Amino acid sequence: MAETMANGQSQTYVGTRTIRPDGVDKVTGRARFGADFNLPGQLIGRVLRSPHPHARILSIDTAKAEALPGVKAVITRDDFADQSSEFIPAGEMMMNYKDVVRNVMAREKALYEGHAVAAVAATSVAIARRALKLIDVKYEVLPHVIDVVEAMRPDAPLLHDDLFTAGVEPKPEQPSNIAKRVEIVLGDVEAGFQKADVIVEREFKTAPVHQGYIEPHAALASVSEDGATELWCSTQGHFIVRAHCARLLGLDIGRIRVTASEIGGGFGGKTVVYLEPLAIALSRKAKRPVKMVMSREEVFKASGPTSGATVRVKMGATKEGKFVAGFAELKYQAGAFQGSPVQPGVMCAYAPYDIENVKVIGYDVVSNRPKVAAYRAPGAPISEFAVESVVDEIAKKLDIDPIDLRMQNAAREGTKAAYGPKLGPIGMEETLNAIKKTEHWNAPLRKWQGRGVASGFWFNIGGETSASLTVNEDGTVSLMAGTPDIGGLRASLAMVAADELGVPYDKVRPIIGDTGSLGFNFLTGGSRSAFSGSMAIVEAAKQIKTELCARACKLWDLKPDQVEFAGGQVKALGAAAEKVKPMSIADFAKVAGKTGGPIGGYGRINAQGAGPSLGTHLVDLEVDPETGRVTILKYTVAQDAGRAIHPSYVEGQFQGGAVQGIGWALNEEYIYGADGKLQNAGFLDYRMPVASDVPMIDAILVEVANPKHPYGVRGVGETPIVPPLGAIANAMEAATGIRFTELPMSPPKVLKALKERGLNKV
Amino acid sequence: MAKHHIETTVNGDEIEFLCETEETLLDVLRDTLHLTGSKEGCASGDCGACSVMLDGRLVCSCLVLGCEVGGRRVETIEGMAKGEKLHPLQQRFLEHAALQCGICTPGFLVASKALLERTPDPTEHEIRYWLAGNLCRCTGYDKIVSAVMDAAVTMRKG
Amino acid sequence: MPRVVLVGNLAQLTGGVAEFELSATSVKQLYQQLTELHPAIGPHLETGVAVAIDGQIFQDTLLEPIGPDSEVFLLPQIAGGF
Amino acid sequence: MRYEAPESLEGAVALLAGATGEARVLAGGTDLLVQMRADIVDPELIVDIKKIAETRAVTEEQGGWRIGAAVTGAELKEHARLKQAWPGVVEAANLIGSTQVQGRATLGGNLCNGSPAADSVPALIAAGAVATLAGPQGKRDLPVEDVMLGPRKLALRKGEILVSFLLPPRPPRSSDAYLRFIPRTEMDIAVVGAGVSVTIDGAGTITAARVSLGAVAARVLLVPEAARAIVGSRLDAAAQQRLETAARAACQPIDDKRGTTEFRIDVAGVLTRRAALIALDRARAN
Repeated sequence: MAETMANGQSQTYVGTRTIRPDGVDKVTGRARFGADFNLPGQLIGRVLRSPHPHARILSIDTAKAEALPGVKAVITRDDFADQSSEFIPAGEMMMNYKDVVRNVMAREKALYEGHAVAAVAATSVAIARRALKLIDVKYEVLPHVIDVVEAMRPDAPLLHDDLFTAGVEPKPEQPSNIAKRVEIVLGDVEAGFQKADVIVEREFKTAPVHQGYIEPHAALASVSEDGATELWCSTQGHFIVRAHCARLLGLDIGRIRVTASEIGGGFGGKTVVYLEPLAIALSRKAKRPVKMVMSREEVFKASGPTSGATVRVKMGATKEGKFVAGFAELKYQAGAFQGSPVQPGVMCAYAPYDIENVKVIGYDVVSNRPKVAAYRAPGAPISEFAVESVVDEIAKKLDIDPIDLRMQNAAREGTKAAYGPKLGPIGMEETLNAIKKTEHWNAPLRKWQGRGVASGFWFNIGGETSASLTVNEDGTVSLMAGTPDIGGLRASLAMVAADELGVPYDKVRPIIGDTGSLGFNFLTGGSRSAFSGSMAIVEAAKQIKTELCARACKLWDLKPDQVEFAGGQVKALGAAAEKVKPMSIADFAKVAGKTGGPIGGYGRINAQGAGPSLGTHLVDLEVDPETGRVTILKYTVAQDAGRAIHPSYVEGQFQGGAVQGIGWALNEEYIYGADGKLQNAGFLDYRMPVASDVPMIDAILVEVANPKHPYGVRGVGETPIVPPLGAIANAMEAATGIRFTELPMSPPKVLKALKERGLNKV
Repeated sequence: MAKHHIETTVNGDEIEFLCETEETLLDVLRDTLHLTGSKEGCASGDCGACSVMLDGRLVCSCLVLGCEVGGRRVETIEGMAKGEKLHPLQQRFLEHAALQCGICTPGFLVASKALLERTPDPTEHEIRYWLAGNLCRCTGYDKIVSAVMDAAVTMRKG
Repeated sequence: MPRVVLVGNLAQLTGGVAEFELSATSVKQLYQQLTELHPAIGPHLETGVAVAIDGQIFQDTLLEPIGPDSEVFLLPQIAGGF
Repeated sequence: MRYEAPESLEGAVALLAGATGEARVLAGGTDLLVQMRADIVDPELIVDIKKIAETRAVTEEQGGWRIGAAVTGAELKEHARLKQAWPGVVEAANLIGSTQVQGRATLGGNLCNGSPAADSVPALIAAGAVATLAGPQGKRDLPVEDVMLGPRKLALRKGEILVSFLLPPRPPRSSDAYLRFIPRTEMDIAVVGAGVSVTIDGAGTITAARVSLGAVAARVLLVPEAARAIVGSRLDAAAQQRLETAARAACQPIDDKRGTTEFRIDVAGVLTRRAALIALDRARAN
């Protein structure tokens, strides 16, 4: 299995399918997730939430709740200092804390059903529930607005009277629900359309969908009398949680120690704070540990889904199939506060393609819904769904095979990306070729069955990362990383460390350190944790190797250029090689004290050079023309992983992303009543795919090495959710002849479309 | 009113506990008995993360009251491995990378074990429908189904 | 001299000018020179742009060198989801 | 909140009749516990009926079958002879929830939850099942279609509990089927449910039929017009058309998160036809 890569490192483990080091704990129930941790004397915290989608909070009377025996603390807006409206850096992210403080606890107004209004800490769940009922909140109910297009109207109910559209000149005189206008322009899009032989223009609509992690948000805080704060929570970034809580509660960052529990899924939704500052505020008041866990209903109503959107796309191509112009206008729901992922949506819309003339405009629009949070490739699935649908339509119009059309226009190394700069090596063509070579591509189809293909792009990011390697007395290695491990990170990092140091994989024990144990780490997001973490581990290993070589020189009386580290040993070179016996890491461990003390390395980097990952998905489905029900028959994913450290977990990312995309395309949606209340805040009616809804998902690993990473790694986690929406819409068109432009393509919508065309017969 | 005093068997051990009427078996397992391997994903029987066996029947422990289990036999994920030896399903889940975040894994394992005990040679279709009450958001189910099929082969060989 | 392109809304802060030729040899110098020309862009450069130098995106850097023939794009920062 | 688990019917009836506040019967608990958790109900008394022998048995009676109200879906599925006689009833019971829910959910609970979308109820009504109730005044029988009056509204009197169902004897050349529509393959509440039971003569002509529809009105419907549309036919294309039309005409559905009015009406026709064809196939094989 051993092979040698360009960096000269012998690779025994990278590229193999090892057993994950945290695996046994997870199959035996021993692993501790957010809600699995308890402290002596802990109280139970519960949140009172607004029943109204939009209401002014006239008063909050907590006296009766506070008087209830067993209630130890009650908090409201009064327990949080207001924050000014400015975007300031918070652990690598730009946050407007005026909004953050209002989202964790409503101030002047409740802006969505489920918005936190007060919280209690009590000695039991039952008492906490009773206490919530004793809090008297007087509301002045205001008109609400849910839909993005309606929210943009001048006469729409206004959420924030100080919100003026940014990104337009001159600055608007009236506030509105449009927080921001963004655009990118490349070339001259009007001139491009002049050259087009065929132009397709369509409007699309997508529903907001939730990340749907199975583990609800959970936090346990303990604040001592001197203000030292400990927090245990389920998060994608405990350093980010620390930064937010410090700011919201006026604490020094160094006073807060956050430990990330095992995390039961995040997909972007656990990058922000909800319960964490409340638990700390309650604990600070009660002087006892406070544990808070959201119910599933709270997760749906009060944590962030991703945007629903309205998207208009217009594309032009020559009759030979060359794309000459692409225009798009994206209107994304932000929820109650600004900050939808419209910016990346704008940048990704045409990113898989080499097009000279592109103009994409985006609007970030607030409405009376929960504030959106990141969800896997934030913004990209929506805009690329629209573009991939139009690409498919152009292929039909020009009678060109849809893969050939994509191939002809594919972005390649050196292509000026639709968002500006030139691209490095990317695997768009490779994934198209891989799909075309599958048996799936040529398998026969029957009536009412259809096949669709679509591609997808996501940037991936690097960012600040700290990780350490410590060689223990017996030569085993302790690895500490600072980004929560959601899908197998510890396995990947241990494999890299084992290969770098030449020690057996099972002698490397990886853990995720708390915020007091390592320098700053940006969160697990942007498909960065394996990419950046492995770079930090390579750096830490380099320090160890350098140190061991230096110690060897002293032990052997040799010069630095007379020793080298290779294959897990320090060896003398040339004539000296015959005189001294090579020393392994374990050998050095035995004499660590005598040779200078503990051996370790500490990688502290701002990882750059994340390469985009391109993917192409192929799907077969069948439509029941009498009921509109859609069955996914066959599914293949091909994606560029750069280099797969652990192929199984990379495949798992592809498969999981594809199935999330299937849910988004077919059945998942936030359904609101006319009263502005969410009607399906549970797993029964928020219909995520179950095991019997999907087939096996074939995963093809394409590896176009990322030259900026020592092992060629690219981020892989997000791209897989981008192509499914378009691929499924394109397959629906193939099966029915109908171009579906509205997600989800749920049975009532599909049957209605079939019926309108008289097609609802077997 | 006074709490119920319940005597029951959990993973073969005779256990006594006190509970309020409204406490579910899941509450009792997690909060009173500190068996936190059973997870609460929804508290409404829609995700399967709290799956346990009750008198040999697969149930959601969030849909059973604690006071119902007096004199009965409860089996949870914590009882699945025997000593140092993992159950073949646990072993295959690890080998097939059938878990990512791992929150749904205990529920899937308990449910899969119940399946293989009554259907030693299930088809992919049978596995998918049997496990339809267990939600997984990470894996897309592919590797879970493969792991169960592979474990079935191992278990048939004894 | 390196060519510098502002992507998206940043050009609104430079009177609509989206392309520059500047003598900067690092990102820090580039920000200084741009801010001298167009003071309105200064705060935005400090608080949240990504820099693409010859195709490689840096989310957050001041010290990265810029070559004499480099093509530099200033982009909105990219948020991540997973 | 009190919890009682009496071992006799009389004990259960006495507890319920004597309750001062809200009292609830606990069978499988798959609806009750969810409603308690969501603060929809807050009973003062819970009476667990699973220790009462009559509610837990499946027995042959007068050529038909008596099924205890607290028998679970999983237990019904394992009952080979019942499944042979009333496949539609058993398959309907087995559509209620996941495998886990099957281990708990009961026929009696499914009916007494009072949901028009209950899966087993259309199948029971199509089968001509009769519910046996026990109360302070003794026992009485009620056709299943008369037990539920509207959403969460039952014909049960104070102190009364549902003890069991009696499925009539199966004549030769007869069978039943139940189909429901959900957007996913599992784990959904029926958007439409259709139960059909048919009997044919030696020539294959339908001599008797019962059709029932769920989730298309405030209660589960027995639709005699739909049955009449196919009696005397061999379910040829014209009869199928008549059946669809009659089924659709009976629907008075609501528009909600699970489906539009128009969708429910359309699909009710389709499912009734499909269920009838399956029942007919099964009857031919009997």
